[in-house]
Amino acid sequence: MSFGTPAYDVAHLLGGGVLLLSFVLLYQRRLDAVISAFAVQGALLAAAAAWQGYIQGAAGLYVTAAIAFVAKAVAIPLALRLLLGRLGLHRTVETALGVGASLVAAVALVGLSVLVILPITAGQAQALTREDMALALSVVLLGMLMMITRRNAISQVIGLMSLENGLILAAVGVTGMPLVVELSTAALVLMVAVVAGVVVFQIRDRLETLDTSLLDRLRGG
Amino acid sequence: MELHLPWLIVFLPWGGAVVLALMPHGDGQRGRLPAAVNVGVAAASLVLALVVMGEEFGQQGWTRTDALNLPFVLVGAVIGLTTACFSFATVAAERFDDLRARAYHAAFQVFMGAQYLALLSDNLGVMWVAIEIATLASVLMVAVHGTAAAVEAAWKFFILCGVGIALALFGTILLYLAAQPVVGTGDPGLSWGALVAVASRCDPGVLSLAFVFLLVGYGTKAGLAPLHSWLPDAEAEGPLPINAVLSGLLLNAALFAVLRAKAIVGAHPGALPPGPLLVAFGLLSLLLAAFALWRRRDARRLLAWSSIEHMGLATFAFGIGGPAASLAGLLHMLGHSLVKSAAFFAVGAAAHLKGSQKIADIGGLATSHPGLGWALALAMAALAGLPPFTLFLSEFSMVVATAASQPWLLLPLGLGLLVAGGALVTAMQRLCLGEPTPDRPAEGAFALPGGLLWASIPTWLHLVLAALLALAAPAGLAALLRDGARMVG
Amino acid sequence: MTAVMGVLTQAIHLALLLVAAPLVVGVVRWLKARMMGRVGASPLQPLRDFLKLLRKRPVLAENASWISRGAPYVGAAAALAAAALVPSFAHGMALAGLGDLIVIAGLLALGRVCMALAGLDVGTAFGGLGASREMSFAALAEPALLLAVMSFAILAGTTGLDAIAMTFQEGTLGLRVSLGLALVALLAVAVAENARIPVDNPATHLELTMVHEAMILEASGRHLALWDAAAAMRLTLWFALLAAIFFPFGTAAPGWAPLGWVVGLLAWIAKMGVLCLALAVFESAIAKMRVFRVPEFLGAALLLGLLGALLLFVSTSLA
Amino acid sequence: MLTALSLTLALLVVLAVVPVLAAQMPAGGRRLPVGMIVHGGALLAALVFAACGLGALLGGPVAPRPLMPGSFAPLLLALDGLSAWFLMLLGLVGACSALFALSHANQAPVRVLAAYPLFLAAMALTLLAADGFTLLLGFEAMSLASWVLVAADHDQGENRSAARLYLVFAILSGICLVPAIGLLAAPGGDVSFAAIRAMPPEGPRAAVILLLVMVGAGAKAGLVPLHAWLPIAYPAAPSHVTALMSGAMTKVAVYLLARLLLDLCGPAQPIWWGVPLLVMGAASAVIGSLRANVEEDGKTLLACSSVENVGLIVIGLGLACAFRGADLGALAGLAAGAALLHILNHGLFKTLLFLGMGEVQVGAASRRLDRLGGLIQGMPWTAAAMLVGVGAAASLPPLSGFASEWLLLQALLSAWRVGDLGFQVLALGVAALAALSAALATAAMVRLFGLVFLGRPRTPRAAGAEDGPWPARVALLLPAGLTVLFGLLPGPMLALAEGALQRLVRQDVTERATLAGVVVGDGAGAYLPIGIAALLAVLGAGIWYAVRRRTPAGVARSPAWDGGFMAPPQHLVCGDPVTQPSAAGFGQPLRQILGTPLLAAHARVAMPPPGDPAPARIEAGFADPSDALVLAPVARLRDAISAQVERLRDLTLAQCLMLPFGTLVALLALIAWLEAR
Repeated sequence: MSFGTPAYDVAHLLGGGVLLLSFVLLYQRRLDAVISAFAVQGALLAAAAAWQGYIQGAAGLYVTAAIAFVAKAVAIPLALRLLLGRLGLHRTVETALGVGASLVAAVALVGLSVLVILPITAGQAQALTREDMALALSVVLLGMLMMITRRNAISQVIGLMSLENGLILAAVGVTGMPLVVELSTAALVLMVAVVAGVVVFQIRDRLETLDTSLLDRLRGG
Repeated sequence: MELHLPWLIVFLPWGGAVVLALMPHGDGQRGRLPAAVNVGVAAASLVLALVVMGEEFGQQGWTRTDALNLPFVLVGAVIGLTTACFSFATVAAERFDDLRARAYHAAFQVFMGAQYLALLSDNLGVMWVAIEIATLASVLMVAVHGTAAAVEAAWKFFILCGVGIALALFGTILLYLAAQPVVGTGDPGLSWGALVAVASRCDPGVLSLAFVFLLVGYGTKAGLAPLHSWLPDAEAEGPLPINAVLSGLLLNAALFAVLRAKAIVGAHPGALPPGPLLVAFGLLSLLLAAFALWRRRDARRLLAWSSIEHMGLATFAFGIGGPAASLAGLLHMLGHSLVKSAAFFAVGAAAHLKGSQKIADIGGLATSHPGLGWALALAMAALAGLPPFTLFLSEFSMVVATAASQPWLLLPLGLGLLVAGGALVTAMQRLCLGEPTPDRPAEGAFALPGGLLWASIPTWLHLVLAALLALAAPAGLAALLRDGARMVG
Repeated sequence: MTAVMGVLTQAIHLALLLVAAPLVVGVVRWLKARMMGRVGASPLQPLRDFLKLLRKRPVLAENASWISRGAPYVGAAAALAAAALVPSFAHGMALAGLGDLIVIAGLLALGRVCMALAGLDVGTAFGGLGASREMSFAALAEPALLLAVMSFAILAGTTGLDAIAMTFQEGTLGLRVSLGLALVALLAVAVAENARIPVDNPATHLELTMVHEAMILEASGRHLALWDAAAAMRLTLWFALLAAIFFPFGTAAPGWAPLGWVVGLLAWIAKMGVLCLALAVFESAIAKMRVFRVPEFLGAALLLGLLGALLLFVSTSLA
Repeated sequence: MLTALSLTLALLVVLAVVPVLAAQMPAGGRRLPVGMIVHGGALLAALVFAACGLGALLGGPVAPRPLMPGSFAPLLLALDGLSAWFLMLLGLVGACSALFALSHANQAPVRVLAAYPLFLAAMALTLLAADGFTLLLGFEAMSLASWVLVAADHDQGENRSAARLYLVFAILSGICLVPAIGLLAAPGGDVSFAAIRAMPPEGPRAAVILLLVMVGAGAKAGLVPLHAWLPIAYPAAPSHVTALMSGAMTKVAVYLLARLLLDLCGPAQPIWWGVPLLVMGAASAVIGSLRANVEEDGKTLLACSSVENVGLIVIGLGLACAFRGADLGALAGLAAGAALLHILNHGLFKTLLFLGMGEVQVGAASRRLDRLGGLIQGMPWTAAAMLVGVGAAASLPPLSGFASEWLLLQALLSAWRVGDLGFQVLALGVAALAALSAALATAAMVRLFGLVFLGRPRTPRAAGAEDGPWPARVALLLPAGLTVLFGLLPGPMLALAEGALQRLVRQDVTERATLAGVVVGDGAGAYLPIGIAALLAVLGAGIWYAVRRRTPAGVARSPAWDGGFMAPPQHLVCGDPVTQPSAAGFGQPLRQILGTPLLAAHARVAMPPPGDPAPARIEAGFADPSDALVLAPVARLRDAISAQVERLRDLTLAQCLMLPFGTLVALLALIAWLEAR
């Protein structure tokens, strides 16, 4: 599998799409748009997993793809929208860092991940894997960047889940990775728990807004 | 998946968790039954751990028993049992409603099972899953009171450890990527035993990258500075008994994962040497915590910062490397678990008695409750590195090993130890000596026959164990830990 | 034979001391009086005082303890013991082996402590004041003394007084700046130790300036007699010490030497006379200084001693 | 012998558990004579220590043997000459302390009863250790146990701060000594003394070890400028413990200095190794003895005197180092012998003094000099024993203190033989300071005895004081007797220290130590205390006989003359206390002369207005330089850094996330950079 073959091209395309949507996530200011972009990223991730399942002939990856699609592209975005509606939040996200600056930082991070991954995987036979890992690392770093630059709890959760999309992208991209299904399920459980945590804690009505700066009152002694 | 003996240690608590989640938790007297079941399950786990100690070591499917993990399993089981006993005596004072009580007990046993699994797993993926489950269970325990502060602490814990755990998964994938060309696809690519064996033939670059992710990922969970932000908040909230397992077991499990990674990466001479990184993280944690300790006003936060300090010390020892320093690191982890949980028992009991966990509100404990107060004083002296406890032995050995290989590192190490020791004994004197502050006991705390003995006996037991481990460890256990140290490298 | 001669020399020396001690005090007083244009009491007056005091029953304060009664004896014994170790007319006394300069200083300290304790025993203001000042001045005098001893020890290779005196008598060392400095230091120490002007005035009972007298204000009868005798013995001892080290001429060699003894005796009497005169002239010419000038005085002595030893190091390292 | 000693250690540990268990028992346990059991056992153990020490000194060293074979640290125990010398001292001091405690401390709280035998055991373990780990295990356990004892009366704030400072300094000691052991250790990490001796350190490594040991052991020994804790911690502990701390514990610290610097670092160290020891020793001697003249609490005064004496001992060790470096073996033996002898002598007379002060505290309910006075009437035994101790501490012949100081001064007078001009000048200064401190100590001891035992009682409690029961009297008379005995027999004691000297300087002293006394050099000086004592006795008896023959017997009693002062009013039974010399007043000349430059002393006389019959009062104070120059800046620096670190607490969640993110990016950049290279 090398450059120019359809297998590679499609995988590359899907991985690139996931990364692109990370940029979109960083760029978006409005919460509902962020949720939509996240849903699309989930769908693309599912497609990437399915395609990898097809070219590697690994049936387990289809399960991963299905889980990713159902949870990331449908269920979680829906739940978040529902939450958004119930709380009647103002839909704009306050950012700690300007969008322009975030995007510049994001490009730098992608550059870093390429600089890191490509030389050290030089021994790896498969160009696709190397490419995939670079993309996955970029998605991971951008997810973290998003968590840092956003003040809002929901966008932080989305950042974390987008980060986790990067992980699944990496896991499915490595040939013959065992336990992918289990790992992705476990990761999913974590995410669901996070979301559930947000929901529960919102319903408890402890806090007026989702601005996590209010969550920084715990200074302790 | 074949069910091996180690899995029993994991599934026994998990089964217990299911039972506890389903059991009705009434108020008052009836509420004691689940707590007693909790103790029973913990005791059974200890018995099982002893049985496993007697079995032949080796890999069994996804699990393995070896010289490295069995001491941790054993100490974990002991601390699990003492914590369950302490919880038995104090759970009434936590004033849980039925749902929260179920959640608390179930989460405790889920946590215990998960940390056993994290220690016993051979498969790095399984280990990751186990640590994640342990994280979720501990988050639940931290948040179980549902107060604003608890939720906030749990949220911070969640987010920071969520990121950490994600990075650790990335590192695990990278490890597989490195091993895959050598061992082929499938399970062996994630098996620690297989990876250690072939590490020298793997791609060093990928191994280095994997180690960075594993270190930052699991290091977050182990509370290494600068990844430690969640730890003091999480320790300060939640029911009092859980501190013992959070500090004593969760941090160990995470650092243990780092050790497994170090053993793999360290086996390849061309990979990024893990030593300097660990030394840097260790010293940073030590120094940061040492100075932060001087500003503490909350007893639980104080002990949490001290956990950061001690995890830093253990990490430093592993970073120095070699059999002597690694043995020191292992002993430090074990000793820290025992002593820190002892200190948390005493502080927890004091917080119940005085109705506050502020240092200023807990004064003169040695006068008002001598058994408890002097145990706390000794435990904190032990944390400050005074003999005859394990931490003294481990700090001595790590300093000697450092002097042999990197003498100039003695300067920051000594500075950190001095500053931290000074802060700990200062706080210890405030807590234990002087005029006692008035008691404002929480209703239901230590209402059982025996009263405070439920807290002081576990505390003293841990102290005695820590002293015996240092000075009179049976030759078998000593040999086991020496083997373990050689595995870490 | 030498042992017998040693014992004999020692016995003569002791007898000599017992005769000389009251005379030295008396002569100094008489000389001072003459210089001030007074007739002055006979030089034998101290001896008469001593005998008179002995005949009086001591009066002790009600709360005085056995310290008041025992200290005079110990103090006098210490002074006499120290004096017995300082050679006078001949070398090779039986106790010369005991006569280490540091030991002599220790015996002097023992006498001083006895007197200070006696001064404190009744709990009067003056006794405490005197004891406090005495001990403080001694604290400064002692290092000066030790530094002087160091110079001697380096030059003579020993701290044994008899051996030092013998070495210096041989005259092979020549004149040394260090010795001159040590002499000045030792003189200052001697003045302080013996409570003479300018450190203390042995003739005054003026409260604000007393040191030595303040401590024995409560003593009377035989106790006072013993204190006075000890003071006289100490003065004699210091004269003999200075004579033995700095004017070692004429002292008889060890062993049986009747002629040498006579010469030594005459020489010693001459030396003592000169020293008495020198002290009388000095005391007549100078006023007592304020109490808190004394540290400066003794500090200067200390520095001179230091300088002397230092110069010695330089000269030994150059040699 | 090691078996007996191990069993004794075990006995002490068991004794520590007894009071704890007895306290748990309901009424039945309260009736147990716990104090008797603990102190009786401690007495027994101390006697075993003394006997074993003496046995090993006479019978030769005992080879190392592991106490815990198979565990992580084998705990090697051995008994060579050096250990035995200190063990004998520990036994003697411990026996006196236990005897005193049998009379006075049986009702002590559980914490004191439990910590006391552990303290004893830890000191013995330190002395018996034959490897670095056991050495420090014992040393730090000793610190921890004695911390409990210092904190015994922790309801008083000043005791708490004393205990805290004490423990912090103990940690400092540990943190300096553990790396020192680490640097000493043989390449394989073997810390046994035999392995270290086989491969002594050299060059800069040895210099670092010197520095670390000086700070580590010096902090425990109370060497200036690390002595801040000592004058406040000693008075905080019960008297029998203070005696043990001053008599034995500071010596254990000196043992570490001697063991690590002179024995384990090997004889091939340069001359300048002695310099830091000399400087710190001289500074301690002067500061300690000067402070002893201005302190107004009896135990604090004695604590300061301990600083002085440890300083003198360290001067001896420093000289031994320097002489050894200059290949002057005989002189090195002289200096080390002086140090060893002073260790023993000071240990005993200081024990005596602290126990006597404890007796005073029991009898007169105060330790403040200004609240005592005239105790010689009510406490004749104590006063007599204390007089011996005071005499020895004031280094008066023929008591023990003088013997060892004489040796030390002889060594100092010979220091010029080292040849290096710089060292000669230093030794000259040190000699002057040593003499100064000896004289200052004399003044301090006169002040102590005079104000406490002589004069009139200053409070009614002091007027009613009485001697303690017999065991306590024996506890005072035993060290007093030994002080006299060792004073008379420095020669045989030095010969007994042969084994220790062999370890320290590989030198013999036998030919110079005779039954009659000590001779240094080739007749360069001799001290024959028996002769001096006999001379004093004969002359004293002669004078007594001569005087008594000519004078009327007995004395007449009358009110004190007191320069004609008016008699005190009737209602003041003890006389007017303010007309007696006060503690501040007695120390005033020295405070003004030396205290002003060295201790930043200040004094102000508060004069009442004319016509007011109130007495004038002197208000005096001083500040130890170590507080202003060492402790305060360190505390300020620590607080400044903590304040910076504390700013991390104000981070928001996003900023907290930034930390791992930044770490990760930095590490990735590192990897990228490494790959690119």
